[in-house]
Amino acid sequence: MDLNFTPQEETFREEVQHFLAERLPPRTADKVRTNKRLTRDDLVEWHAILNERGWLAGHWPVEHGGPGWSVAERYIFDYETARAHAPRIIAFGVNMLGPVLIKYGSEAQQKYYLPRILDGSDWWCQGYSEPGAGSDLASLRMSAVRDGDHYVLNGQKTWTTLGHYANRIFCLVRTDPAAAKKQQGISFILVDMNSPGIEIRPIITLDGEHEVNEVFFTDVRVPVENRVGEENHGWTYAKYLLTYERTNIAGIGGSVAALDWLRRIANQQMQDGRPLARDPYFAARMARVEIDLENMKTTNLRVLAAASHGGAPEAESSMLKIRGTEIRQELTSLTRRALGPYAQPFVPEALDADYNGEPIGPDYAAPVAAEYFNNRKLSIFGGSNEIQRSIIAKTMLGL
Amino acid sequence: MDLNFTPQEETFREEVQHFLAERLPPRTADKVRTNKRLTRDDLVEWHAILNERGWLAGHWPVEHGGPGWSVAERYIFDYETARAHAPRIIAFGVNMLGPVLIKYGSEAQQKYYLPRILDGSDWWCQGYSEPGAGSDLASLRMSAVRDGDHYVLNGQKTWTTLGHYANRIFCLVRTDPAAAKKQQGISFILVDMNSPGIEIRPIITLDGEHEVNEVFFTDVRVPVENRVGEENHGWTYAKYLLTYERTNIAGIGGSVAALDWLRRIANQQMQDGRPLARDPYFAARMARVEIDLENMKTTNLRVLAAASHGGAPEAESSMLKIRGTEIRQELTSLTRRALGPYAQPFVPEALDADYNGEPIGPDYAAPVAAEYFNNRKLSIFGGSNEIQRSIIAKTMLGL
Amino acid sequence: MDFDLTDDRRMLADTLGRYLGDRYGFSERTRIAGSEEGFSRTSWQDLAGLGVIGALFGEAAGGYGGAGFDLHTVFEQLGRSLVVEPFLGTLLAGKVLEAAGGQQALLDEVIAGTRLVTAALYEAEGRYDPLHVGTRATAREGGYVLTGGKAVVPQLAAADVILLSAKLEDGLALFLLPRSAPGVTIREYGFVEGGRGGELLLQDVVLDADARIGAGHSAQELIEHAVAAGIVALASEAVGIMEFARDATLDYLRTRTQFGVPIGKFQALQHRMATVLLEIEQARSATINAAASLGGDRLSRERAVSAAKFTIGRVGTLVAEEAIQMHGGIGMTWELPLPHYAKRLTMIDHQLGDEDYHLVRYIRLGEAAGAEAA
Amino acid sequence: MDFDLTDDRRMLADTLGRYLGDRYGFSERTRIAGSEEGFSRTSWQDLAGLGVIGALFGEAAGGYGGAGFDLHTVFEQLGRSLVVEPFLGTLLAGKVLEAAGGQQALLDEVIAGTRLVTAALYEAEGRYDPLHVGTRATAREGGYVLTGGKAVVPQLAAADVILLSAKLEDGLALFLLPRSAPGVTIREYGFVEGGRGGELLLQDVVLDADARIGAGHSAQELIEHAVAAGIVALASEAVGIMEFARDATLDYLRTRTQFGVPIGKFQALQHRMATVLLEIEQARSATINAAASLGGDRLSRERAVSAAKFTIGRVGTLVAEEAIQMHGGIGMTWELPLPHYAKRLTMIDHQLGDEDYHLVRYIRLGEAAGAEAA
Repeated sequence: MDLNFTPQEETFREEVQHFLAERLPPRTADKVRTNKRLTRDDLVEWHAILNERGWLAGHWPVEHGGPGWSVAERYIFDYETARAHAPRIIAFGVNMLGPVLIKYGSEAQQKYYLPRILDGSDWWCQGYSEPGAGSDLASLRMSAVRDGDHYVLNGQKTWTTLGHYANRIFCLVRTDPAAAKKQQGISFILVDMNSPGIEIRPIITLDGEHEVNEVFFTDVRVPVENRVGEENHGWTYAKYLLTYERTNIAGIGGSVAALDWLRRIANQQMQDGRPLARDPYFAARMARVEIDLENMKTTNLRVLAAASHGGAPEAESSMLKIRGTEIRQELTSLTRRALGPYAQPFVPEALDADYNGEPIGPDYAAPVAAEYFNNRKLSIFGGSNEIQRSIIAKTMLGL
Repeated sequence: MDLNFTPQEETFREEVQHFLAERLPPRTADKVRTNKRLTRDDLVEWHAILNERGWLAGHWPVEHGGPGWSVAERYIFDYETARAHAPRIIAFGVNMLGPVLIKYGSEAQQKYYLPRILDGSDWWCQGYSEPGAGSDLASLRMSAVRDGDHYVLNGQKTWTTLGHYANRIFCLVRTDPAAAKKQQGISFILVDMNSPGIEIRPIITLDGEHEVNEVFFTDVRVPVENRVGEENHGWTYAKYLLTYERTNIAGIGGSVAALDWLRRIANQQMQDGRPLARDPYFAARMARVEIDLENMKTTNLRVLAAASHGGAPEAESSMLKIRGTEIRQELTSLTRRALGPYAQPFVPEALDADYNGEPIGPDYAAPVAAEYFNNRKLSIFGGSNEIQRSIIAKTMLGL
Repeated sequence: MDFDLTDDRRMLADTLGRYLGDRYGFSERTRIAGSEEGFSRTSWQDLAGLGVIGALFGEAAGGYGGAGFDLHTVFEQLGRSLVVEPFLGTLLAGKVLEAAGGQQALLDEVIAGTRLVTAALYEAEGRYDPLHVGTRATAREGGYVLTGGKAVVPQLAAADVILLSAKLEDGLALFLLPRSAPGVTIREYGFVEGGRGGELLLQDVVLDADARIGAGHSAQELIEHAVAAGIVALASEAVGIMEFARDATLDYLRTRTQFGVPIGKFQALQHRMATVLLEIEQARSATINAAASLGGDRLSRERAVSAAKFTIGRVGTLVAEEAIQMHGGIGMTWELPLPHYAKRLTMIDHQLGDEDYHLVRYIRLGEAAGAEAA
Repeated sequence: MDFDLTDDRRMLADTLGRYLGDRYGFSERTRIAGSEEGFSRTSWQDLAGLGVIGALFGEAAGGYGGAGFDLHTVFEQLGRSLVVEPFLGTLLAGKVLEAAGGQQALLDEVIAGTRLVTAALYEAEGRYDPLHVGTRATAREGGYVLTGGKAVVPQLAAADVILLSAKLEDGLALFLLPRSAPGVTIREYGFVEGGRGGELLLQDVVLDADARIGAGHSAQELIEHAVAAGIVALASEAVGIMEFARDATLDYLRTRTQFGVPIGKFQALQHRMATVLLEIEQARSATINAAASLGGDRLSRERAVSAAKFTIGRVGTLVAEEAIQMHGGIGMTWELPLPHYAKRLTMIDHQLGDEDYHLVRYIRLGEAAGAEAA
């Protein structure tokens, strides 16, 4: 039993830190730190910098362009980049589609698509959820009817995160509506967003931002070779995708950075003639979440260690998802509380990094309330925390 | 909208207070206040005192010996008696069987049993739960087979509170095992505990006390005239009994007394050189439950007011049960916490009022931890809080 | 003991509810909340005409009500329709004017809806404490000079007259400030939940002697009294919002199907919803206690008011978060009314003192009560 | 990064687990816990023979381990079998002896199981603070005179030697007190969860000069260090108990049927159980953090230790209450093992500082760390 990283791992950590100091654009890091809006260009730039270093696809096999990291190295990389306020790597190509293609894609698909993910030629988005199929994903209804060498797609996808930045979408579609079980008869298909018949419409979220979209498909023709794997076996690939990438599901590094940010704010806000951070009640709220996060770091490492020994931690990664998002939500909630009356004023333009108006109240105030509301999504999207609790219970109870 | 009681009600309150000052045996009140053991004699004595004043059966109609109180007067009586540390009236005869006999009993049953409840000739206990039928009460299996003018009873009841003090038990029994629904085919029957074939065995609870029992029935013969109402309609009477007496389900008066007790202890316990009651964290715990209780007083009165106008507050009385027991459990939990290291020593003899050994630690310490463990029952017995939540949800959702 | 509204209040509730239902529907509300002024002068005139502003004040001050349950009746309806009209500033300033006396002409215009007032009682350094005042007033011949600033003042830019607190040499004092007075700077902005507010800056603002009001009273008491009324109002608004959120969520649980059944069939959601329902009843009770306390002695009143604001803060967060969570993705969208209710409910915790502030205040008042009793 | 036990520790866990499974089953445990001494001298001898006491101490002190993960390994097993043997007093006193030095003969006997020690570090007035010491020691020719009292000392009556703290004129000091010394009064009693403890009263107790130990060290540091080890032990015991409670509850949820299905099919219970499972993992992580910290610098160690005790207190209450609640009526009965585990789990929060005490301590240590860093 040893909680320390190995000397090699510590050397790697320094290497990552050094790289971040050198290459992470300070303007981007500052936006992340202060919760300002990131542009598509910010994300593309960071993507390219990582790719140049060969560190973009940490969990891809070396032969497909991965760096050959251990689980611990991936953890260190995720942790350090988040702490340094790097943007998250946009997951759809690198973390979601990539592994599916590597495991189930044809050689042609691998050769064509994987390099385009790495070099940024393709920005992928995810076509899973539908208006009637949220938690009950397998009840999806978008149809793909075979017509010669093509599928003809009709239906609607929703909650398509950053779909308005994407040129491609991977979709779950129903190829056999008569299948006995709803999990059968689903296929996994790659679609060019520029195909005729695709219409994308923004969904504005409660904080007034445009992050997610609806995507409508009307007689969209997709070549059959864009199907991944076998027809009607898409559910297998979809599940693989959902459970594959769990190194960073708890978002530890991001929460550590958010806690630092909160602490800074709580040290500046005054209450009762002393910094809010010294107020016993607020200090207790912060200490509770700090301790929970310290515990979570070790829980996360324990799960990773088990996984590297070949464990298959489905219930455990659901735990990481639940508590990881709860901690992050609690941190944004405390940051909102810390602001006091200044949570209420809202100047949307102040979320742009090049806004140069005088701030209302303290300069860190502008994005806080909106960020709190936006982060309510963490327990809803990516498999709601209710779904995760059911997975844990069913795994442990075996009922 | 007026939160005050009427002048008449306030006069009644004074009358109750005066009565309690005069007639509540101080030794008994002291036992209740300090959570010492009550004997059967203590309970019988208080029962007789109330009966003498005509205040024993607050919700019975005047013609059967009730005092003719309004809902507000019943609330005031329950509140003042609890605050004065009177023992709870043993519910089984007065609050449970009495109302059933008044509504569904034959004239002969009413004439014979009701006066015996009031004058203390009968101590009733409840034969509802069985080992396999807890929350799922309607799945009970104890059989009653007709044999001429008698039923022959076979089976087992459990969690029979104070059954070892009782001379009679009212039971739910299955008279038609072939009924289409499990709620059908149940009858409600009155049994003399001295009948041959009845065996009663103590269940020792986790605090080491004997309060509940198992009751075994082997070929127990009960005259048919001891059945209440119609054969196979017992479920209706049982449900009536469970929902009838709700004035005091939140146990407000008892919680107010428990809060006073907690506050006294927290003012005496020292932490960090000041009374625990001044410790910001403990003060916050106490204030939270105090505010919850203040709110609950008004919630309780609102439900009672609606009921007195003919409302049928099933979901509301489930709310009172849940939050009332949660508040009481939190209070005993805080009292346990307040004791610090002295929660651990346990001298069972010190729970007897006539124990005259020197106390271990502060003189109020002895019963505290055991009382905390014992009070875990509050959210389990009398319809678990899970069952109550389902009732609320189903009532409000109508699903 | 009577939990029914009087006939007058029931009529007020009905009238107000009907007006808001007809003229202040959700899309209209959205338009108004995002408009340049952040409220509607037409609606305000209508509401004044219906007697809604008057209901906040006693008959002696030219109103038709003014008791805790009058505020409760009005603000619960405002909450249900998520109204962004300038009621809070009007109430806070008006309650001071009513208690201080000597400003009947202004109050008449306020009640008639022809002049707008607001109250600037909080400062950036003071957080939630209205008695922490750094703004200074210096007496000089024939009047006062004020310098300082006030934070997050509701509907500041639209107010004709601003009631504010400042420190005189001999203690706290209250002043009426015309918005257009020289030396006054206003930085206005929208609120995250809709509606508008602003920062007030005073640089050597010269006021006449009669700008000072309530000189015969304790300014602390006037402020405390007005804030107590404000808390009853916010708590009642919160209860109205919670009831909307409850109904919307119950409805969604009944109608949204997943896995072939309405999601309200899922027991985990049922039990959490049962807790939400229970807590809303507790929040309503806390609000009733506070409303009833407004006429009572100071210590009972202030404890009831802090208990209510604490409860509303705690339960409000629960209700807002659970309602969004149970709605799932759709609960995150701008287009649905529910999340806007959730946002306002959350922001109520940021006005007039939050959950933690009032818990501490409740404890301190309790210690004071204990000391008094001893 | 390695979360596996070393082979030695795995062997220790296996040996101990096997012994307890064979010879310390629940009915045996019940007999022992309620016996006159509240533990079993036979078992104690057996456990010493298996090297379990030695595992608590380093090789320099004649033991076979002594690191945080050794304590973790031993006490987790003790928790699983709800062992009432005098390990806590032995650990606390032994850790002081180990660090103070100069008491090897006594330590050898302790490790061999032939002499029993306990630690009397807390006083009634000090609640959970071991540095609040009212007991006074006065130096006099050739020795000391001690007067005062110690509260809730584990296995006090059975201990041959009692380690205790007292205030000398120039600060805190530690002494070894033979139980049978004149002037010593012991009031012993059972614990609510089984096992025994006692109150220690000292009236002009005369001790030789060599009764004082660790004079070359800071008594505060010795105490803090021993209590840190004690907290790792209690947290590990708690984790063992939680795992028992988890397994028992999962088993009950799988097998108890109501409404025609196992109650584990009810989603409300499933989701609560998922939270319980998650929290147990967090409690285990907190314990691992604390165990790893024992070798580190003071501030990190004490923060990790307080974080662990806070977590164990919070999660322990949750696990105890939920396990009983999910068992329903049967969970309230003496006859079932589960509630006894729940009682011990609850009482662990009352030893060496509870949840609130350690949360405050964690905050203060954090402020100290911040001040140090600044």
